[in-house]
Amino acid sequence: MMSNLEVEFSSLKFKNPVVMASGTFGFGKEYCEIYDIEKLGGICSKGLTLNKKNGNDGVRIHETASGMMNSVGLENPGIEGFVKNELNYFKNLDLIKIVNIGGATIEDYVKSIEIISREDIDMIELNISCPNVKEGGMAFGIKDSIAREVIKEARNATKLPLVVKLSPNAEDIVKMAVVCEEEGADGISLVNTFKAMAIDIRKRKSIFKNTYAGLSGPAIKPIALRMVHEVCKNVTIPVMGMGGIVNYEDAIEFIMAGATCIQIGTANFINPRIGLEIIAGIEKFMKEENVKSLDEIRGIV
Amino acid sequence: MMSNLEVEFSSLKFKNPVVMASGTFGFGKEYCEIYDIEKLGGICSKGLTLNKKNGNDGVRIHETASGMMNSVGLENPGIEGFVKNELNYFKNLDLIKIVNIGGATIEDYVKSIEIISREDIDMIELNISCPNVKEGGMAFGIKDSIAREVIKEARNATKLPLVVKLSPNAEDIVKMAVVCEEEGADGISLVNTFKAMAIDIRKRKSIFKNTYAGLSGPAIKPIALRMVHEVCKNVTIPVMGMGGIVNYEDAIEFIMAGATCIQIGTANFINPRIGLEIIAGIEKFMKEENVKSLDEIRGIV
Amino acid sequence: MAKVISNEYLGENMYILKVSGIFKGKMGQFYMLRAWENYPLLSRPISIHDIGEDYISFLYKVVGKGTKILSELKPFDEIKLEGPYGNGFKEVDGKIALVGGGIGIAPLYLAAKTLKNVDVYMGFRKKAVLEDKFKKYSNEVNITVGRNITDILDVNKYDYILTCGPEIMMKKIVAMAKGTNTKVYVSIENKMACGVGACLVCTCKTKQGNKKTCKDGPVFLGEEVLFDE
Amino acid sequence: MAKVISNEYLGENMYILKVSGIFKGKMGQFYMLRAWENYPLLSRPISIHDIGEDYISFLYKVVGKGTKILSELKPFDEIKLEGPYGNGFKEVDGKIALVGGGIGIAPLYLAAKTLKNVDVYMGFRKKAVLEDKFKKYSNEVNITVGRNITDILDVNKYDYILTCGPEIMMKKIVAMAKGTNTKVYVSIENKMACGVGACLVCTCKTKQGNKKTCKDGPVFLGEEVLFDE
Ligand SMILES: Cc1cc2nc3c(=O)[nH]c(=O)nc-3n(C[C@H](O)[C@H](O)[C@H](O)COP(=O)(O)OP(=O)(O)OC[C@H]3O[C@@H](n4cnc5c(N)ncnc54)[C@H](O)[C@@H]3O)c2cc1C
Ligand SMILES: Cc1cc2nc3c(=O)[nH]c(=O)nc-3n(C[C@H](O)[C@H](O)[C@H](O)COP(=O)(O)OP(=O)(O)OC[C@H]3O[C@@H](n4cnc5c(N)ncnc54)[C@H](O)[C@@H]3O)c2cc1C
Ligand SMILES: Cc1cc2nc3c(=O)[nH]c(=O)nc-3n(C[C@H](O)[C@H](O)[C@H](O)COP(=O)(O)O)c2cc1C
Ligand SMILES: Cc1cc2nc3c(=O)[nH]c(=O)nc-3n(C[C@H](O)[C@H](O)[C@H](O)COP(=O)(O)O)c2cc1C
Ligand code: FES
Ligand code: FES
Repeated sequence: MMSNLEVEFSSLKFKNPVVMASGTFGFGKEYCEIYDIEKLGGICSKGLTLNKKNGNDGVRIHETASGMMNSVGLENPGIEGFVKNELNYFKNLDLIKIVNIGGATIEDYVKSIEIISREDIDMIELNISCPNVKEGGMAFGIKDSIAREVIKEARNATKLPLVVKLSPNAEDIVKMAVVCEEEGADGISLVNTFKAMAIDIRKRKSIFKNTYAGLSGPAIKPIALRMVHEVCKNVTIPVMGMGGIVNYEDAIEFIMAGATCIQIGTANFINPRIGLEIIAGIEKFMKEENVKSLDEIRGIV
Repeated sequence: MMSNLEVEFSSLKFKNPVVMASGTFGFGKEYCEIYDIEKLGGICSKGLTLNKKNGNDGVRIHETASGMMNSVGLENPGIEGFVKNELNYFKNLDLIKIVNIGGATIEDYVKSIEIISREDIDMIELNISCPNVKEGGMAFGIKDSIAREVIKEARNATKLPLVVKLSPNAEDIVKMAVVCEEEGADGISLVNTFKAMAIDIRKRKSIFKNTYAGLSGPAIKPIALRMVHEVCKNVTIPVMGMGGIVNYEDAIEFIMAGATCIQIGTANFINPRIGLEIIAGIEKFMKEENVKSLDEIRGIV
Repeated sequence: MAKVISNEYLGENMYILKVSGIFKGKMGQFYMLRAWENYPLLSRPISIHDIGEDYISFLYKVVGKGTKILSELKPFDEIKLEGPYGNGFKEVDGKIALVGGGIGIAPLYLAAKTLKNVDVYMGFRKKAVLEDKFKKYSNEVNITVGRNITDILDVNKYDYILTCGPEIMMKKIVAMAKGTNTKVYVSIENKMACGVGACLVCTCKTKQGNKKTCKDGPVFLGEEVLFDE
Repeated sequence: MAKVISNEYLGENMYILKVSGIFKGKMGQFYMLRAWENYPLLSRPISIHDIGEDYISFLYKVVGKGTKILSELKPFDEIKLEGPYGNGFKEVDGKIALVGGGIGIAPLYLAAKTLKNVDVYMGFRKKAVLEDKFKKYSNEVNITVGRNITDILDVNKYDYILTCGPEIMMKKIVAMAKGTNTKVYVSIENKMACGVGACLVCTCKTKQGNKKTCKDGPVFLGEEVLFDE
């Protein structure tokens, strides 16, 4: 029975808890050529900003021990570009459709959210890891006082379910989550990538033009899982957990730590069909362990 | 010429920048049976507390993707036990001898430091990742205001060179480093292990009795390197960089990020002779790249 | 999961890996190869070197961890292939030169086989490989060893040049063809993650804006590409 | 770096790996094995199964990543061995039983060879292995399949029992020997990192306080060990 994989996240019903993470799955189209992506619980779009962005110059990817660093720099067609060229396909997918929104100022965030809220999508994921231009580049995702402002405004700007995506670079991840709950977010997703560095010792230069880049993949899983666990113990709104999930065992760990949905990012690059395999694995685990609904094991640890 | 590997760290001269990290090398005795450890630049003792500690119950180690988690819980013979049974061997080693001190209260730290300062060792490494009992278990290593107190007292308690070892779980690692400098520390070492989690999904329990444990090894290297880089750009006192170094290339990355010495922890478990291999590798690199002294490349990125 | 038929060493750190199975793909397209579990993390993009009814083959050079593991494969070992990805070379018509530098010759063999009657130019550092193999499908095979292949190439002789190799070589050829009627197609090598156009890490800058090397490429019209510096 | 001589499959996921070279070591000691670069991170502790002038051998069971890689080793492949580590079994004298459960029989073969005139007890889940090999160096070999080996062991018949296997089995034997004159030595399996006594992750709790399984053990006097729960 597929049905026992269903989960409720705020007002939304997911077929299963498996959601594809922002920035690793485009707008779904590419993977659609490889398998039936409507079997998934949901997908998060590539991060969109108010205006089109060309992203970062120089190397954009570097492999590390069980991880990868990326410095895509939010290349995206902009909200309008998305609505014009991508939305038609995206909105007709039979799964939960989440649009990930980035921005450098509160005004940008609010405008983006207003535009996208008119469209036929299911949820907004607010990525607060982007730099806050006003505060001199300090990311919204670091200090909870700064995050509070943007969450408040975002909340006011939409009636759609709103999930705030936390950065693991936050000074206090639990405090940050509590702020999200206080400001009326419908859920939280975490973690985004870790600020990291790699140096080309022969060239005596950072691998990345921006000096630092974001680390993802199995390497970060133990830290991400801890953060998800801490957050889940301290808020009542539902959580989407992610960070280094590559198999169903990892997914179950996040669910036992308290996550309602799990997101898969980097693992898509290891195996484009990983989403299906993880869904099948969760189902198998539930049968073996006689778990009728994920509610039975969610947050059990 | 071995001589060009020499580095000055505060008032101390290291034969070479390679130091064995606390908790991964005991007090040196065990590895001495395997190779001539006096070829190393220095060693940090296992973390010592005022009183003997038996450490944590349950599983103490868990392997992760390119990393390991440990929950040793500072098992150690106590300062007095160390002085009585280990010091005689330790102090006669011909390399820089660093004693790592942990504690749960400022009083414990200060007493430990006073006792060890009477002995013939070269430097103290103050591990501030331990829980602060007074503040309800919040680690000294998280908030800079709390760290400041313990560093101030520790500084007053000894004339020995004092290095403060930072936790990567600090809310603001740069601020923390600046506080160390302001309070008169002679140097900084970073990073300690990352707070992390693993779950046994069949038992539906955390692998570790203490729920969380410390992540080390290659998995964390990109984040550790970023933190070392950020810190080195913001203080003038010397830095010992560590976190996932497993080969000379990694070591050079940390030096180019600004570290004066580098520490090797988990890599000792991959290859007990790793210290020598990294020293040889650094020497080879310097020859190939025509680097006469590490001063030429330190902090070049 | 597919099975290795053979993995032949050619010298100069180059190997030809032959894999058994029915595969799709045309000249200039590539597969993501993976002959390991989770380490290294990413799969490796390798061009189709040759393809037949019941096999596909890859010509690769050992440069790091992934290609090292490939080089240790033995007959009957398993390997995962995802693809074919990318646009591949256009089926052009006219006087055609294929120009490869080093391991850049990899995709040109299937191009020669497909297009026929081509002139082949191959530049090597130390030792030439596969000369005879290429002869079978081409009018002439010109080789330089230790010298730039561009030294012996007269772009004006051709309507089309399809090239793959070091960026500096391809850039040079594009420059040489500037102002002539010769159209140059270059096959770009960039690090990849997804291989399918979803992650945007493989950007190739062009006059038309950012393109995805994996999806819009790896073959681009040379004059469109904004090479580094 | 040492070279593999052979890697023989015994059934029940068990293999004997023979490695060429001049090695030290006595019964009950172990080596840290590594036949991979950096993944998985840690080396794996495996007891000496047998040792001769120009070889050493290990009996192991495939349970996860590391032992899986070991099982894929072929003759002439390279492997790194660090050791011998640990204290090993004491050279006791008198009536001796060696009791192994499952893969716990691994270190007992060298013990039989060293001590001679021992009685061997081996318990297996589904299928017995190495019965004949053990017979060569023992008075009798007693085997259970699918049943607890402790069911057929009379501890009172022996001055010494050396045992290795599931903790529950060793605990039972220690309990059976309580109040008798029989001394039981148990070989403890704990996860290890350094293997040399430096990192304190392999703690075995004993009446004398924390001991390091790798350095003070893996062999302990049974009555000293504080088993879990
Ligand atoms: C579309 C495409 C087709 C290719 N076709 C072939 C082919 O037919 N034969 C062949 O031998 N190689 C080909 N390559 C290059 C090949 O993908 C890389 O050599 C390989 O990924 C290196 O992996 P590694 O693990 O051995 O090296 P690593 O250990 O990852 O790195 C070793 C060195 O190679 C560089 N490198 C790593 N990945 C790439 C990459 N994707 N592109 C360029 N440089 C890289 C690194 O920067 C480093 O300097 C192709 C690349 C692309 C993008
Ligand atoms: C002193 C000593 C001697 C040993 N001698 C032998 C021997 O002769 N033959 C043999 O087959 N095995 C022996 N073992 C056990 C062997 O070390 C483990 O089976 C092996 O490390 C598992 O590695 P893996 O990568 O295959 O499994 P993993 O993928 O790491 O884990 C698979 C399962 O094995 C468990 N496990 C992992 N490491 C250990 C460990 N060190 N001890 C116990 N359980 C573990 C894990 O918890 C997990 O349940 C010995 C262990 C010790 C401590
Ligand atoms: C190439 C790449 C691009 C990403 N782009 C975005 C993005 O646009 N918005 C966002 O919120 N997260 C982005 N992320 C972060 C992922 O959604 C995810 O949070 C992170 O990678 C951790 O999960 P993983 O370890 O499963 O990949 C990106 C990650 C990668 C690897
Ligand atoms: C088993 C183990 C025990 C450790 N014990 C201590 C300790 O007592 N005091 C301390 O300051 N750091 C301790 N550490 C942290 C290391 O010194 C080092 O900071 C950390 O492991 C990161 O470096 P690495 O990735 O090279 O191991 C320990 C680490 C490990 C793996
Ligand atoms: S590799 Fe992902 S877009 Fe090209
Ligand atoms: S494994 Fe390190 S002390 Fe035993």
